[in-house]
Amino acid sequence: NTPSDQLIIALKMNNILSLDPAASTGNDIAFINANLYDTLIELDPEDPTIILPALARDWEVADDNMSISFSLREDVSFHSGNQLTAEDVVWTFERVLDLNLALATTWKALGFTKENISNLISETGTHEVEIKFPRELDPKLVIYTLATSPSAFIIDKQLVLEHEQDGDLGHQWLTTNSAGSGAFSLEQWIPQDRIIMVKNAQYWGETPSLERIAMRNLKESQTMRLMIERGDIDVAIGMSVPDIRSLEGAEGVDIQTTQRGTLYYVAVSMQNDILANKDVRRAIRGTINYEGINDSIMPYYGVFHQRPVKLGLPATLPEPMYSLSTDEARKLLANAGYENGFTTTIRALNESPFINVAINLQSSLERIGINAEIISGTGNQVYGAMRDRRFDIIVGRGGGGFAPHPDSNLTPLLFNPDNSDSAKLTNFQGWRTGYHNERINELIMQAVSEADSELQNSLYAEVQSIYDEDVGALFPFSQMVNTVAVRQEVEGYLDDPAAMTRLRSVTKH
Amino acid sequence: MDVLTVEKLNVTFRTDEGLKHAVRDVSFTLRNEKLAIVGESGSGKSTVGKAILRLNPPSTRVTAEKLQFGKTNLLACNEKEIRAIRGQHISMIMQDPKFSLNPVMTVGEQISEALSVHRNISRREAKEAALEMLKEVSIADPEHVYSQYPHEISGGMGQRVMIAMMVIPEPDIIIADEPTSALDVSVQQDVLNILTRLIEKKNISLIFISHDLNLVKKFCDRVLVMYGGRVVESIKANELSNASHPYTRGLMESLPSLKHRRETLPVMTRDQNWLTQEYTT
Amino acid sequence: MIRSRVSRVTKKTGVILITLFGLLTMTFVIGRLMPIDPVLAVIGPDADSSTYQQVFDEMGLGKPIWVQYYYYLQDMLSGDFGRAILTGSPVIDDILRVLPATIELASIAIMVGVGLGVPLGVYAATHRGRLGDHLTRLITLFGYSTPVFWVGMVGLIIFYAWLNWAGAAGRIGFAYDGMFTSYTGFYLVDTLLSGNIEAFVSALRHIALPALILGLNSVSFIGRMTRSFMLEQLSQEYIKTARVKGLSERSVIWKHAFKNIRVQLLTIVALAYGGLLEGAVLIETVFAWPGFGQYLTDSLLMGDMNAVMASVLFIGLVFVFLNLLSDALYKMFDPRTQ
Amino acid sequence: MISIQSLSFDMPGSTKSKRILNDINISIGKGECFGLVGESGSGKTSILKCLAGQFQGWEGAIAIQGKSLAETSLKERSNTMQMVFQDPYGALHPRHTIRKILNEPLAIKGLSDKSERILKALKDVGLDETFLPRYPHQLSGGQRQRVAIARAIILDPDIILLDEPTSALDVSVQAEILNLLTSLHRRHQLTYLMVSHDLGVIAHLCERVAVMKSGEIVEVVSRDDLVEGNVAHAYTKVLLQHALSRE
Amino acid sequence: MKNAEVVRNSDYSLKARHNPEYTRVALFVKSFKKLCRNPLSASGVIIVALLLICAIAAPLIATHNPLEQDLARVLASPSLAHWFGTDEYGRDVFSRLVYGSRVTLYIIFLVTIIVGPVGLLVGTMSGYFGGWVDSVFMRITDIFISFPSLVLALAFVAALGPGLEHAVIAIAITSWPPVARLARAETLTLRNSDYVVAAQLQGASACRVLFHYISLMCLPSLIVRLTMNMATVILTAAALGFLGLGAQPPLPEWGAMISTGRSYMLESWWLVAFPGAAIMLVSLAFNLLGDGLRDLLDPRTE
Ligand SMILES: Nc1ncnc2c1ncn2[C@@H]1O[C@H](COP(=O)(O)OP(=O)(O)OP(=O)(O)O)[C@@H](O)[C@H]1O
Ligand SMILES: Nc1ncnc2c1ncn2[C@@H]1O[C@H](COP(=O)(O)OP(=O)(O)OP(=O)(O)O)[C@@H](O)[C@H]1O
Ligand SMILES: [Mg+2]
Ligand SMILES: [Mg+2]
Repeated sequence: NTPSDQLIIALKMNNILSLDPAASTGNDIAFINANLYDTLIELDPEDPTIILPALARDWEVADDNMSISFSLREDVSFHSGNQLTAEDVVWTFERVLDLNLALATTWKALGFTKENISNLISETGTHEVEIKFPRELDPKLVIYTLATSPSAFIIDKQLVLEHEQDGDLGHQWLTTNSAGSGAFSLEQWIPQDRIIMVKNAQYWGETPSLERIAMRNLKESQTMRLMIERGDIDVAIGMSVPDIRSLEGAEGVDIQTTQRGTLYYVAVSMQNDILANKDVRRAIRGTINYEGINDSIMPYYGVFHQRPVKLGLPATLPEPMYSLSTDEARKLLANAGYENGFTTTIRALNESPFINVAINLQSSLERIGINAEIISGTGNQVYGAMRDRRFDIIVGRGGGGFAPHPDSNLTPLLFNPDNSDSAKLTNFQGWRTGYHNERINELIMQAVSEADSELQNSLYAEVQSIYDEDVGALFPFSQMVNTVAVRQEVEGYLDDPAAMTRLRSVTKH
Repeated sequence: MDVLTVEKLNVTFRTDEGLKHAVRDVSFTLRNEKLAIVGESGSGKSTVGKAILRLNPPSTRVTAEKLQFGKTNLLACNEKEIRAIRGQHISMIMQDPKFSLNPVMTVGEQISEALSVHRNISRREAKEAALEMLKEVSIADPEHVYSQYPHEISGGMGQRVMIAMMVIPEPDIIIADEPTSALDVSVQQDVLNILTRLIEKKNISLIFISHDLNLVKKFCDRVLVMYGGRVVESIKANELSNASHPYTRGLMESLPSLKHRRETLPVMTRDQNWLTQEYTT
Repeated sequence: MIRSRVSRVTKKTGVILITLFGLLTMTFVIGRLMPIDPVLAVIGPDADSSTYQQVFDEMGLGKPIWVQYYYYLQDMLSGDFGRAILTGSPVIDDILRVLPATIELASIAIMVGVGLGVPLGVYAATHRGRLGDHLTRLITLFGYSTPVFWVGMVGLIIFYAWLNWAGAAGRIGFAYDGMFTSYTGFYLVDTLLSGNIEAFVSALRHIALPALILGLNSVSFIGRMTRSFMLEQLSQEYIKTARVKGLSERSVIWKHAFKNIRVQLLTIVALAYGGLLEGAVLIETVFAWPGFGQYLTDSLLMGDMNAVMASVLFIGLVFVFLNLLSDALYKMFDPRTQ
Repeated sequence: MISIQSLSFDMPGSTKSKRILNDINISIGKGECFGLVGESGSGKTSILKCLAGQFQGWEGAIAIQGKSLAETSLKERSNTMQMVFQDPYGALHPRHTIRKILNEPLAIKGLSDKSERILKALKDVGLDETFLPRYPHQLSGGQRQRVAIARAIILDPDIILLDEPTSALDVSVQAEILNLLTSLHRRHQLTYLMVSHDLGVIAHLCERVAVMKSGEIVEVVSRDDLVEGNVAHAYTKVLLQHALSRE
Repeated sequence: MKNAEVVRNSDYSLKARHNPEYTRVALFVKSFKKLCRNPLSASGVIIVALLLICAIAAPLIATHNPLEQDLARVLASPSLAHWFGTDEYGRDVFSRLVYGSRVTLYIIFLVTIIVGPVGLLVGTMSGYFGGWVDSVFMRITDIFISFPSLVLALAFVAALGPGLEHAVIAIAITSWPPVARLARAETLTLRNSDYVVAAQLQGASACRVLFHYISLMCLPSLIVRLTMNMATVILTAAALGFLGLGAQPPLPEWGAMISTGRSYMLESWWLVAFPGAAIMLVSLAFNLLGDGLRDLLDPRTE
């Protein structure tokens, strides 16, 4: 149905606002940029703990664990024809911190700053780059960041600077254009409508077999489903569960489900006096209908998981299996002085599965006498309220988890070095919920600078058990999976756990 | 010669309150004359006129023992036949010209249309005829008026245009429904003069509907006095002053008079029987 | 005479300017009232507070409200509508880009609306109270009472999924995206000009269903209005006069009555058309039609106030223009106003 | 009672203003019945409207009972002057009962003994209390005009302005109303200023009559002169001639 | 011309001259009968009556608790146990529809009591006073009219946060201007009517004239307009619900039911078919009713 040299992908483009690697958050852009740009190193999509060379042919961690040096391939040229050199790499990372846009956050969490970046990253040859650490760090963390952060795409310095306006380091221009070396180059981007990429015949790796990739904005899951059934599209991303379920077993369509490290959670605000009560939290945590939610709402969105560290890592502890009977929960509430329950609000994104979980949570809470009103809204409204610490209960998703490392969950979810309102550590969900535990902070800091895996894992285990004991403010109930429907004619489409799905090896027949 | 014979004409309207018997057993014959229909408001004068041309709304029931125009039985006509009669043989001067002329067509167009719809003539000829007709009804500058829109002409002119429009196909009968009620006295007189001249010249029979007894007395030959849908008296116009029916007399007497001023005017008391009893002179 | 016309024109212009000014102010107020944080829209939910502050300052949100208002007015008056967050490009470019899609849709819809609505309305009016009238009224009311998004969804299932007559989403089959030159932005025209018949057929299949559904909606509106205008005219005395002349029913209706409602009709058609520009939001959502309605809704929900303000201003202008147009039409067609 | 001196009025129009009254001079004594006739659009109603305060911005001087009109408020004016309109169907609020219609002026003035006054006024115009709960659409035209007259006299005004009070009525009903007006005039010592286009009606009721043509008074004649044909102006002659020829 | 019309149609027979006294009730009954004589208006009346009954007697009519989830019986197709099937939480669709009629009526009611008085007040005042009052009010109305209505509603809902009351306010804000225009037009024709002039001559204050005379006369056409408006209100509320900005879960608002149901539409048609049909039917009914009322007040018989 679709031409055999074109791959046609339908997805929601709501969140695709800017293609600039330094500014663009969100999985969808990572997906697009992964095909337009290259990173220094890549993770094997089938086993993310395997690190593969990309632009960097080779790399070496210094003995003191305080720096890494990379040697780059010499045969790489950008789409513009410019050679890719160490200068581009250095500039790319300096740029991220100079611009200080959304993606600088990742680097700042590791200790890199606008001020120190030029000392820490340097070209040691035309194709040699060295990255020094700002403090003691587990080198794996840096490596994983280089492989999974959407800010780690190497940009064509010369081309971008040609389009610089008012010292914006080409930000304006890169918002709608690309300057990469990836397997495909950007042919047309009509925001909120379509993105068309064409094959980069000069690609340094294996030349892609697809001539053209067309992505189209499609918000209605039903339409996606009808179209993929009929073969009018090859890949459908972001379909809703009923549609995926109906496609399961349908002729001609495969369903791919990949675990992502992000967690679905119910979070309560410690700013709220009632919810700050540990017994109340314990009652709520035990009342969430984990099984029901995971069985009936979460399939294709997530898999059962209750720990703040994602599944499959050596550090992850076994599931605690929270559950309380109604009586126990009521008793806990009575202990806390709320035998008659209380009224509160639940915020949730107005889309599946958030709103569905919220509705279910609402009816569970009602059973123990908590009367919750649902306030649904757009991401901006829901997470905006959370950033301002203006919420009671939220059903959300977060906690990075791109890298196969416990820290990629724990820092975003639990770390909270300063709980004062004025600190405005809005990037940490720990601060947003107002959950503050000195010991957990210490352990996280310590683990990050610990290169020894064994020791590191035991620190992470301690974090998890303290968190369990202390009934932290954020209750994960599910770990995200990404589900994609792919036509059977498409071969080699491999969804990436860090959302960097590369289409260069996709073929159609 | 009898031009139009009406026998036992009955018109019933279907209204929300039920059936309304607006015209009851009206009979008259029209010769080559000026026949007036008078009566107070709502007595059914216009309804009679419209019934002859079958202009009443579709929900109306019109029955008659006879409704004969020349050789044609008007009751038995189908839509097409009645259209052939309308305008060409019987036409009707509608009440207020302000509302009876199409506001977005020029006066001239509307007049020539009345002609061209029945005759197979060119636009030029129709226009010529219309101009001629405008001159006939004493309009000073026909060329100019021809291309004017109804809102641009005065009421008196409108009335004349209306007359022109209805006379131009040279019908056998004209029904004039209160053609002068909206005009002031001097214009009224003009219009009546024109009408008289035209019908005499073209040998037209006239049914003149009015509620103004004084006017009718002067202008017409014969008068039908209607009350409650019935003809209560049929009388020669010049004998109106000695009419016999109490209703007709009541109408005549309650008019204030310039010459003979009375302190109190006689007030008529209506008699239920007028509606049912046959009154014979 | 001339002077009075001049003064009328100045008065009219004044009124328009005041209206536009009010529109601008209202958009601004709504923009400030909205709890949607435009900064978050730019930086995403996970950025830290220094990034937030930086962008917040760049957007000038820290200044006092009246200063913001002043700059805002200044920008608007100098025609600088800024960049949309949603797309990263100047709002003007965006509007010019999404507009053809909506105009194409709305135009076909209005053609359907007029083509069916006017005859239906006239028919109903001339058969008032009879079965035909009741039926047409019922049908048009149905069109008026059904939620378009619902019809859209049902239509999609029937005509795309089952029958495969219509295209599913978007303006054209995905495979044709970018495969022909864009001269006008109207796909039906562009594909033909490019000589790409296959693409043309695809575009036609895609526009058919949404245009038809929107069209049926305007059939209802136009039909109802036509009926009521027509009834008004048919009860006028001059209609009787026309009948007295012996005119056929057809001339009475079309030559006399219809001529009188032309202007009113044109006005409501123009308004219906203007309404379609903004009112297609729901149908555009269902059919993934990348048009103006979607753009506006998306930017609104995104807190992208630059885009919203400019779009609203644009729609305001369209309405003002339509207003002027209908005034002009009255002048042209109605001798009473000359 | 009423004195109007060099009254002129321009109707402010959208394009240009139009002079509809030009240098009008009338003076009416107490208890007098004064008539205004003239062709349609000659400005008869406009004079009444100036008096009633509906038209503002006229030039000249109007005095009522010696008091300048420009200095009296509408509310004060309502004590001395009331108006009866041409159209009995439009002059009564269709959704008010007769009781409410007659009660309103009393309520506005805050008067007591309302029901007595209402009954008295009704009796004056020859109606009884069974009419009180009715709505105007349940009355005949003549009865409505009676209610309108009752409303005008209920505040005991000295002056009543009558704008073609019978032209919308049948001749037979017209007679009833004219009789009523005559008897009220006699009983209450009212001053009438009455507009009509029917010379017969005017002559029946009024002692003096002013003839108007295109915004000007062409002449003022007494009833006797009128009946005898002692008129000077050509237009009056035409009017008279038509009126007489019909009788 | 108007009076001539009335004169001509004034009832003639002697019986009518004696004026049988109609009470308000009798008048109402008469008009109601007349309304019901037209089959279309009658069906409108019946559907609206059914809606009212549904709303009032919801607990008696509904077969289940509309909020009760039963994850074991999700998306069951229509059967004897669940007449209109169940939704994705196993809630009974029929019962939700029945209870949804309350929400719908609530929205209509609130919008109407906001829009009616506001429109009437603004319209009559600007029509009656004219001058700068008129200019100011009309400019404001113009602005609200040229502001795209769905955008306005969206903006307000976005500003206030989603929720039923906010949706109501948003809808009200978008729907008062036409009502005000109507009231103004009506007032302009009434302002110079004889009975208003008469009231002024009796010294009635502006307030009195506005409330006792003019508003009263604007009411019928206003009611017609508001009735027709109700259909639009239902559809706008549904549209807001569809865009996720209307009533919040678990409230069984019909538009929101469609909006959430549409993800399951292909397999579980009953999730959108029934609420869709309900919206359609009810807004159709209000339109028919409005049409009927208009015909009642505006008898152009030919
Ligand atoms: N279309 C109609 N439907 C119902 N009743 C009607 C209709 N037309 C006229 N009538 C009634 O028929 C009666 C006679 O009306 P008609 O118009 O013939 O009176 P008229 O004598 O011409 O009165 P006028 O002098 O006021 O013109 C009236 O009572 C009127 O109410
Ligand atoms: N509100 C108004 N706006 C514009 N012109 C008006 C207005 N009222 C009256 N006129 C004009 O003023 C002139 C005099 O009107 P007026 O009503 O006083 O006449 P009239 O003598 O009472 O006539 P009629 O016998 O027809 O009632 C007319 O030419 C009329 O067109
Ligand atoms: Mg008549
Ligand atoms: Mg007058």
